[in-house]
Amino acid sequence: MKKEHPLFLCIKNSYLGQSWLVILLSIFFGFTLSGVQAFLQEKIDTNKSNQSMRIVPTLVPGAVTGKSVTVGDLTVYEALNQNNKRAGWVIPARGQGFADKIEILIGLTPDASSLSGLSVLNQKETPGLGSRITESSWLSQFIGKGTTDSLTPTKNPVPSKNEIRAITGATISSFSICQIVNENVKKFRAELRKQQADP
Amino acid sequence: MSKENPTALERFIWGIIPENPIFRQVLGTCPALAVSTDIKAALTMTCATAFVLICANTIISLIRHLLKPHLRIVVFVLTIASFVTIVDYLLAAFYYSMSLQLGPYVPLIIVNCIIICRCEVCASKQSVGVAISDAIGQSLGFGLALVSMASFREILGSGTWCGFRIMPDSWPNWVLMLLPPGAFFVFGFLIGAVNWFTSLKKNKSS
Amino acid sequence: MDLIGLFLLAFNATLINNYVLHYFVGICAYIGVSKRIEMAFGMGCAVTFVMGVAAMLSWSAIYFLLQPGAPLTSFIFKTIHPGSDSVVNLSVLNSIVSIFVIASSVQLVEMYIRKFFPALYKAFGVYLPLITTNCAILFACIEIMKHVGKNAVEPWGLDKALLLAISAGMGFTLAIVLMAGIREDLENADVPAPLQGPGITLITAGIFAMAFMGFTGIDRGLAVLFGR
Amino acid sequence: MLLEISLLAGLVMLLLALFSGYSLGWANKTFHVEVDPKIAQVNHVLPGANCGGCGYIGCADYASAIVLQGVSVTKCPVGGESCAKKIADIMGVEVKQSWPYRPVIHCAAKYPDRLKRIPYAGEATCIAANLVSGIQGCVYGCLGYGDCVAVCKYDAIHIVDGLSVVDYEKCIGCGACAKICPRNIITMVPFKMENIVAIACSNKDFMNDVKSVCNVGCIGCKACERLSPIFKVANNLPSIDYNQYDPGVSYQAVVDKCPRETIIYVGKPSQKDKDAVSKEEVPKPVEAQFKTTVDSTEWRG
Repeated sequence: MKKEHPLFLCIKNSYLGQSWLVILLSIFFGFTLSGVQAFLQEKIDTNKSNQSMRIVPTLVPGAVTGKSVTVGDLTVYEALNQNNKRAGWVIPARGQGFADKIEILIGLTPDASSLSGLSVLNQKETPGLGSRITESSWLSQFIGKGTTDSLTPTKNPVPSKNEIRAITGATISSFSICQIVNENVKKFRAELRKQQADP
Repeated sequence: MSKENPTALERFIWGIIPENPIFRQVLGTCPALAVSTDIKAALTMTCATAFVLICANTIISLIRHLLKPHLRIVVFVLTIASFVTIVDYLLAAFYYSMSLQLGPYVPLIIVNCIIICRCEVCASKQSVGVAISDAIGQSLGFGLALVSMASFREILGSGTWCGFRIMPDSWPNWVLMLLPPGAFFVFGFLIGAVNWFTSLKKNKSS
Repeated sequence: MDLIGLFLLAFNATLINNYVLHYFVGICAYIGVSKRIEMAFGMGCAVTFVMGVAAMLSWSAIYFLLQPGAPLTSFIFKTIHPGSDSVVNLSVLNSIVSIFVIASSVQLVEMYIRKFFPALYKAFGVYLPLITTNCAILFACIEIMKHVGKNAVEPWGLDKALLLAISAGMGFTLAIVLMAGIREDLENADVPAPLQGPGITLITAGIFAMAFMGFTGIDRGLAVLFGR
Repeated sequence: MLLEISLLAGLVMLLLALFSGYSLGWANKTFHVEVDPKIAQVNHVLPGANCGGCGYIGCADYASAIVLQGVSVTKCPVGGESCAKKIADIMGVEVKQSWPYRPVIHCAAKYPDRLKRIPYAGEATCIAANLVSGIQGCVYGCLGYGDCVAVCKYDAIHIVDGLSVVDYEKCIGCGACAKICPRNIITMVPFKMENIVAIACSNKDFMNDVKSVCNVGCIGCKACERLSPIFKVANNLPSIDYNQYDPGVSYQAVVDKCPRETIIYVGKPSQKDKDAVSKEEVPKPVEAQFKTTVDSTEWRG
């Protein structure tokens, strides 16, 4: 074997020399992955954002598109009807459910006096019981409820003005949904009042 | 394996039933239990694993002469991880709702024992052709096992199969099947059934 | 450092969302190793230790290098490209870096134990490389990955990441030791032939999972109890 | 923009690879444990079935035992002659004459010989019956529930009238029965001849204690020890040192002297025995009466 340059020898059988394949591979994969990321990243971001953007118009009657706007320190969506006038608000909200976090979108009338729609983005409640909170039949109860006083789940089938019929076997899930709605609506109304007081 | 080094076709056949990675070798059980709540999720996971397994096997068998024994595992892990990230991004870009549902189990393919096992047993020793056929056989076996488990759990749990209503409406959904205990029970009984079936065949043949 | 939050997190990872019985990760080791209690306990401690090391390393790697706008990478980016304000996002390398860290830390731990604790190494040496392919560790790193960085939902500090890893490891050890105890008695029981080995273990694990499902909802009660 | 990002990604990966490569290399150096290369060679030669026939956990364990503790190279039943020879070449040691290892049952008491038996209605396996104290008078002897029969893959051991009997024609000496027996009364013994002498009892009590529990148990009278040096009596039970067993000498004298006839010949039946038995008609095969715990007479339900 021809006499190799000592520096090259000391690198070759030093620690790094043995793992030249690992170094080469990791650089090569670093490049390919950043290429993949550059190629696919904005597609994923659009997927993420328009997932909730698609639902926003459905929560407010007469709304066609949604626009993300900040009220006070909350980033909310403003639902606009055909001629771009405000048809209502849609607030993203998160809270602790029975098994894990629950993410919901709350639709409100323009003056935030009553609820106009509710939809659950993602949840990990017990399938078959807690997961029935995503059914529109249960969520439609919230439409039209006032936002001045807080909503409470009840057992009796005929709920009164600000009561919601809880799902049998999933009282904690229904209770947590009501709790999330109450907290976030109260926070949003305070922000809205502050913004309207000094536009 | 019983013989010294089986040919490509034998490895392909063995991958599906006789050496089925999940039921016979009990490897790669983590995703099998977690993702088999419904058929669509099972199929997506199978395609993802198949893609990763085939690409990783080809790359490893291409560079098998350069491998050093003590750094072998790190090289396997690197190639598998990069292919899994590619699959993860592809899934998030083109099938976003499924990517949400599978959640953390797509990156978990990296530590799926099947892939590392196939790389070590087959790809780092055989030529490319044998490695690819072995990979396809194993992923078909993986898919078969996953779909069989998912169909059990979905039919019993939510009365539908791949979305189509199978059970009559009067069927009370057996919610346990969708929950973790159901996964364990279905998997345990299926392994029992496969063992019983193979021992039956062995008695008949011997 | 709200201790209650940390305690709830630990309680949650150990009992309620137990890694083996709720998230199904680490089943390969769970079926393979749980023959005898000492072996299972040894394996559990090894997994917990490696999980702790891996969680710390991967948290710092992600926090300083890979999260969008990470301090170190944006510093390098600024030096190369002064004046550009674009956010540097390398989160694509999350998985690779985590598994790289896990593989090398398992290799280091194996060499360390082989050198200084030969008896321990002889007891479960064969299972140490198996830990690299143990899904529980990478699952913990993925869980941490989700909670690191500024735009993460509720960013975790190093303390929470380490606590999650350790408590998940303890949950794993608890599950595997319980199963080992049962399996030692199963030898005396008359298990039908096809169910021997993995079959009966999985069915017992199913019953365990049902028992552990009883814990769901306790952390809500505890949170209310502590006035959260 | 793409170029910078991929450059940065490559840089980060390079940084990581360098760091872990360096630390692994350094750890490899400092934590290096010198392993005898011979172990790998011997392990390579062994069949690798990890059957445990050599008495070690697996082939790797047996290989390190050979190299480190100098254990005899002929213990591998599956590898047999060729494998022992190859290991000897590696170790540079000459191969001692190796004999096949076969199991010997250290009990000769059938159901009628065992006294103080209680009706046992529990789990019909030896390992479970062994947990029940006082199931039969003798606490050392064979229980007769056939765990060894279940574990034997070569159908070479059967329960005859409550006592397990080895069929030396079919037995290959894998040692599974010796491992499974909960009372450890089956030991693997090197057979220097077709059939050799063996002690058919494992009762460690003395005189009347043995007689009160068994008709054929060894009472520890030490007659055999006086007659031949290979018998050694330890706490009332003789044991044979098979390495000194001399195939040339006939131990018929010891067999006749033993008052309880517990020293018997074991091994393949010689032609003389086969002729003696050939005239007897073969007993008709016994169908399994299903051992129900409830019999028709006294219904406890």
